[in-house]
Amino acid sequence: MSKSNFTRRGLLKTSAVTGAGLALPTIFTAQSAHAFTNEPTGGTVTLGFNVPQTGPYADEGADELRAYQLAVEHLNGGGDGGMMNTFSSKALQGNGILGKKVEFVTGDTQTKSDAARASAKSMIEKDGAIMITGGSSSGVAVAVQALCQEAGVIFMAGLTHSNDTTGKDRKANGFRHFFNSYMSGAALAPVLANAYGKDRKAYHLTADYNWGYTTEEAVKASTEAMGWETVATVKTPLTQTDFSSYIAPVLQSGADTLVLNHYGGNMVNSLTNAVQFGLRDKQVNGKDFQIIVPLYSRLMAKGAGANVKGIFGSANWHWSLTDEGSKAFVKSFGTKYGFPPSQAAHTTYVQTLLYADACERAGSFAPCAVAEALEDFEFDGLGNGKTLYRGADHQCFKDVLVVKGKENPTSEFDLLEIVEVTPVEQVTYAPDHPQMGGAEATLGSCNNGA
Amino acid sequence: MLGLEKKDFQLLLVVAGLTLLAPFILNPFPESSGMAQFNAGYPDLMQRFVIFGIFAIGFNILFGLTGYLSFGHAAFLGIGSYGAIWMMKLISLNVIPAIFMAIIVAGIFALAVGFITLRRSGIYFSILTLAFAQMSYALAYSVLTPITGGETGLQIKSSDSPLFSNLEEGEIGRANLFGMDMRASFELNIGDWLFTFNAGYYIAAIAMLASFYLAIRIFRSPFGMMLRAIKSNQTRMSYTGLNPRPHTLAAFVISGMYAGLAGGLMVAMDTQVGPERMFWTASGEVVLMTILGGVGTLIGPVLGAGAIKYMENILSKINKDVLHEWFAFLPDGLEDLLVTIIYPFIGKGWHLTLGILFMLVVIYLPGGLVEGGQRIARALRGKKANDEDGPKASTEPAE
Amino acid sequence: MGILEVKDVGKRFGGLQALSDVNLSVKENSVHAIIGPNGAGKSTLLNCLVGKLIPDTGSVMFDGQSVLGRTPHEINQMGISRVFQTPEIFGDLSVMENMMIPCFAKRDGAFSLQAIANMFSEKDVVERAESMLEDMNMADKRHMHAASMSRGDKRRLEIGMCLAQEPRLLLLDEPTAGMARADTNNTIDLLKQISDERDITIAIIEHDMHVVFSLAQRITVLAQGTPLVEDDPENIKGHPKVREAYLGETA
Amino acid sequence: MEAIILQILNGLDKGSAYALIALGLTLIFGTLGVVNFAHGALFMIGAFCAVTLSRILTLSHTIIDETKTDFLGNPAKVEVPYVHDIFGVATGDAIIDWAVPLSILFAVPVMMAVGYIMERGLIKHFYTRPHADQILVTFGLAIVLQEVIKYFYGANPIPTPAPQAFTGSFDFGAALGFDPNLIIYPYWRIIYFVFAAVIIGAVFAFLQYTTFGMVVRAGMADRETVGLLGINIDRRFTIMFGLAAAVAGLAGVMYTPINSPNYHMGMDFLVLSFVVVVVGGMGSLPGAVLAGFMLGILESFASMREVLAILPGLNQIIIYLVAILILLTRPRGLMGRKGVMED
Repeated sequence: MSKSNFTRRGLLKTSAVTGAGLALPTIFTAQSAHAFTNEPTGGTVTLGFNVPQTGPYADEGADELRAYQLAVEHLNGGGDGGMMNTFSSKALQGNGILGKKVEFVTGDTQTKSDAARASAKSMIEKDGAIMITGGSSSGVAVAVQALCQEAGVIFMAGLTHSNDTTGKDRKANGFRHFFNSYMSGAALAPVLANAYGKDRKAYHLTADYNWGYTTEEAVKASTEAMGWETVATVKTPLTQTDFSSYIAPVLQSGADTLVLNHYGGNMVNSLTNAVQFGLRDKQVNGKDFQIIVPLYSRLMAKGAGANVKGIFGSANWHWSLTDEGSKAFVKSFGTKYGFPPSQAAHTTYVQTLLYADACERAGSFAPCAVAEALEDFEFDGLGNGKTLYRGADHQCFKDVLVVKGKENPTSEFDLLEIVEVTPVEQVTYAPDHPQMGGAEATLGSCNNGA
Repeated sequence: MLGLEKKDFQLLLVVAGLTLLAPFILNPFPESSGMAQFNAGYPDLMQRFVIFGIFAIGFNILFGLTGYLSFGHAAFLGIGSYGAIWMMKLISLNVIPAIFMAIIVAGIFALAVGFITLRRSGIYFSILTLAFAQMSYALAYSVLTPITGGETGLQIKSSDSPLFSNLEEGEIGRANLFGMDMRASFELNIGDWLFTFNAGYYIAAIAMLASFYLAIRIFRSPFGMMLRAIKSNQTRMSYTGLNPRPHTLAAFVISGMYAGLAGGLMVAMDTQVGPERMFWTASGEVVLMTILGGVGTLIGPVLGAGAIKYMENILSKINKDVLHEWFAFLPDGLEDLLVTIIYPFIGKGWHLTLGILFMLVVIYLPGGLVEGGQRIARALRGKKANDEDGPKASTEPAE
Repeated sequence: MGILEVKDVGKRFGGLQALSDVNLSVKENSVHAIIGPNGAGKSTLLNCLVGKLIPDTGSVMFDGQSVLGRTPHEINQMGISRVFQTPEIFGDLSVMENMMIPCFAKRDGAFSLQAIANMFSEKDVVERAESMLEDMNMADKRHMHAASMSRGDKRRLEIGMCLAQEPRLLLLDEPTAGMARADTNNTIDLLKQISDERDITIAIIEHDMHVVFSLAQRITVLAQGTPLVEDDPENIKGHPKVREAYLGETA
Repeated sequence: MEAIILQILNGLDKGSAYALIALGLTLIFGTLGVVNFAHGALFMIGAFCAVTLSRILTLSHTIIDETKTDFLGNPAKVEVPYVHDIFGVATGDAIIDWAVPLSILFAVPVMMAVGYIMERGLIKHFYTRPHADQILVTFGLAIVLQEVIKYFYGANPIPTPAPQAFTGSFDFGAALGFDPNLIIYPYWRIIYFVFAAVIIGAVFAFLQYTTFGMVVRAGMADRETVGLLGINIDRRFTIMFGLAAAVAGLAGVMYTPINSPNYHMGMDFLVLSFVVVVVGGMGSLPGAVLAGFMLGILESFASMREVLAILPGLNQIIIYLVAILILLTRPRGLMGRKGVMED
């Protein structure tokens, strides 16, 4: 049997009393040997990658995991270094984090908050993970973020787009690089007004849960500010697979634009159904009927196939970006895996680097020190241009992409094209914005745990 | 002893021993060995073992004794959880009132659902319970968001200040038992082994032992006999002047309260509730646990719950790198081959292993894991199955 | 005035008039047989008495109280026990448990929360069940799995279970159907013994004339859903109407 | 008015999907007495027959196109399907375009084989086992089947469009004299409905008018007696299982253009189709079909925004609510027989 250093306990062993017999029992409390939860004491540090490996988002989870592995490789000095070369902060040396080799454990969130928390807890309790990251839905992100807050570890959110994650459910130990519903609305509205005019009647179909609500609210608010009228908003069950009965009445309502506040399988099916009904060939109020998908992901675009052609939406990042950081990332990811990374991969890669960098700058793994290093940290070179990790709500502020389904894709990965890069100023909001939980939302105080 | 027959008392002792010594039993491998991956003795998983054990024991009181297959039992667990977390948010962070609240809320809901669904039997009953559970799930996920938190569920926040608590401004309340944090742990380091004794686990374990004891009493009591009589022959039951429905309803409510207890404990151990706890797959899971372990047996459901939770939490965490480490001592070609063969069954493929396990157990061990254990024991004793065992096994629930 | 009074009972299934104008009076502590050819409505009548069916017309009074609209277990609690054509016992339970259940039903009633609380005090019930098993000569079989017994033993157990409730009226639906001669005679002896030793009224539906004439003190003949005659056994034997009904059927 | 006509159309369409799956489930339950939780998986495998065929048709070899570059700046590899080489580009594209209808021919033998293997290899041994065992073993099988599909095809939905000729929608409104664009319905969904009606009709006719069907119906009513008549009912039941698998598979093939297939689509349909079967009455074929259409139509009406404005969330629970109401008023569903799966 080969030796494994996978667990914290393995690390503990090195400092444990050697020789036979019963060691003295130790009780871990805040006052005892460890200053914070899972303080690494050996030569390695363990990160916990908690991604969906089963269930409908398994492919997205697999892509996140690829990016994590790449990030770990780069942090440990392997590969071509990727974005470490373009990152504005030069604290990372390629010798792990604070001189400790980076190791990782993986878990399956199943895109269920219970399972995600169980998996995160096992990483914290069993494997001694010092940071948890990943996830592919806001329900999971909020649940795991709350857990990390309680346990006293840092949570670097993966793909989560709901306002709540850094809005009403924000936590001092949690950080989000991904953009959110508000930003999608703010970025999309001007582009839509430009492309389709200011006199449009919109019909919203909204997934009937938190993310759907925040997205509908954001898109509605920003398009109405441009002069659009919202004809109707209809909630659709999460478990719906056939959306025909929601789409068929759209034309009767007199609307000329359909907004699909759906994600994942819901979006693939609703968009496919909408195109099937021939909505896009219709003329209403003398205008061509249009469909909008506020949040795009490449896997969704792949699932919907040719139906996405020409349809506007927003994205956090896309591999066709030409800044140095993005190019470096696409190159090392593409070289290793043979295809370009998705935005989920990008955000998880960046989150890992940002965490490592914050540890280096703080000179400590202590969650509060890391959090302080991340708060109001300004950086560049990780794609999306100049970025701010805002201290007030732990949300990243950066340029947002407005994308469109490509008319003539050259490969199964080349499905979207960037229409506009919306500058960060346009998507910035106040930390106490009503859509973000208002004045009541608070981070609480950071928790070192133990 | 304790009103139990000798055999049952021995069983209770064995279960108590296993439960209390679980931190040792579940951590058999040294920390630095590759096998440490299979250790399950960390607080969260140990808590889940006993909590789902309670859930399955309760389910078995209904299904194992009366034969009524509820396909919506997770709803009671979920509703119990919601009750418990609201109790913690509003009244007290002490787990005792929260757990009681969970049991009461689940009991009331079970009474209402049981009153309606028990008008039908067989698959019609199953579908009715499924319908209630799915409605609870769908509504909790969507229109009841103000009460349930919707998709993101409910957690205790820094803005929550329960009536009986002295939290500082901005402090996030934690579940406790008269001041003892559920997450407090005592760690024992012996050589290369490390054992964790967690306060929350022991509270849950005591709850499970109490539940298990109560289940034995119910199984062996005349009430349990009545329930088995319902399963055996409802016609004779009615023509003996007994009304089957309230008996079944009582079993249904007891079973729902067990689920509520499990839900309350889940919140006590980990202060978070999400609606997918009530989804039909969660209800299906407890059916699978019970059948996998052995329907109508006392210990079976606990074993089944343990087996499924172990796979979900341990198997799913083994990734390709871990496999490569295990087989690193082999020549490269052989190592890769082994990894390629095993990889589809672990990590993201753990569902596949689960499915295969179900099929194997049902095909070869219709009595579940308990039957497997009995066969092994019999083989060890070198005795052949004598005729007496046959009918007896179904007359008296085996241990 | 008998213990069981059936007045003008009629029951229709779709186009079939199963029972019409059935009048029947069963005297207390007697053995009353109801005979008739197949399809005469014997079982329908029985089902109307125990609450399984509700007659369209007429009334069924037991000891001065109407049984109509009551559920089987309520009627049973009034004091009517039923033995089925194929023995209905709790096959998955042991013989002793089978016997304990009616003892519980007798002690605690149809259902009450009190009964669940009482479940911890079962001593008196156990004693009673044991003595019933003694009475039925089944004490040695007490640990047997009920389903594994012979048909005769099942029948005996079922009758014992009914008697354990101390019913005032025992209804038997072809109790010897499908039995070997020896078992039939045993059953006849058992029923004779019961009727002699206990304060009990027995109503029996039977095909087998040997059984009927060995036991019955009064006989009602049913044909095409209507009672033809009600009389003492010796008068029934040669009654022309009865002959006609039976011969008509066999021809 | 237009809204109601439209939702009836939607309901018929949804209902035909439910009815087709429920019909297969009922065939298996009625003939073999087996509760088949793997039936959803058969539907899913059918859909993946279409995916597989379109993958076969688009099997390609790569050529390096020096004029283009890929995302890393290397010369681009262009995939050329073999059918282009064999039939030329135009015919080749037409064949690929027609992959879904062609899959019907492909799916029938595949599904029959899958059904045959399932019945002989597994289900056969469970005829006399309790329903709980049947549910568990078929559920285990369903998990295994869907994980195998996931292993080969991934978790993401795979777009499988209908032929170009069937895209777009038919304007019922204009045909009926309403304003145009008010009642439109996609051609493929109309085809799906007609297809479902034909299949359902064919199954009924087969059972009603062929000797084989009569024996099977007799077997459904009283298996022992038919066995006593010296008829080898087992062999017929195997064929019935294959037939039910084929019905489920065809339903899956035809469904692929409506929703992109994914590995868990079977599970998504499974619970609903069980509700349909039970509401229709266990073991009743007409009941299953009737309940399928009824629930489809009610679900469509519940999704109208006028209805949701009055009863928010009704669309979330409508099917279950109706199921509860029906089962409470009609103990054995719409057309169930007494004593079937009541204990």
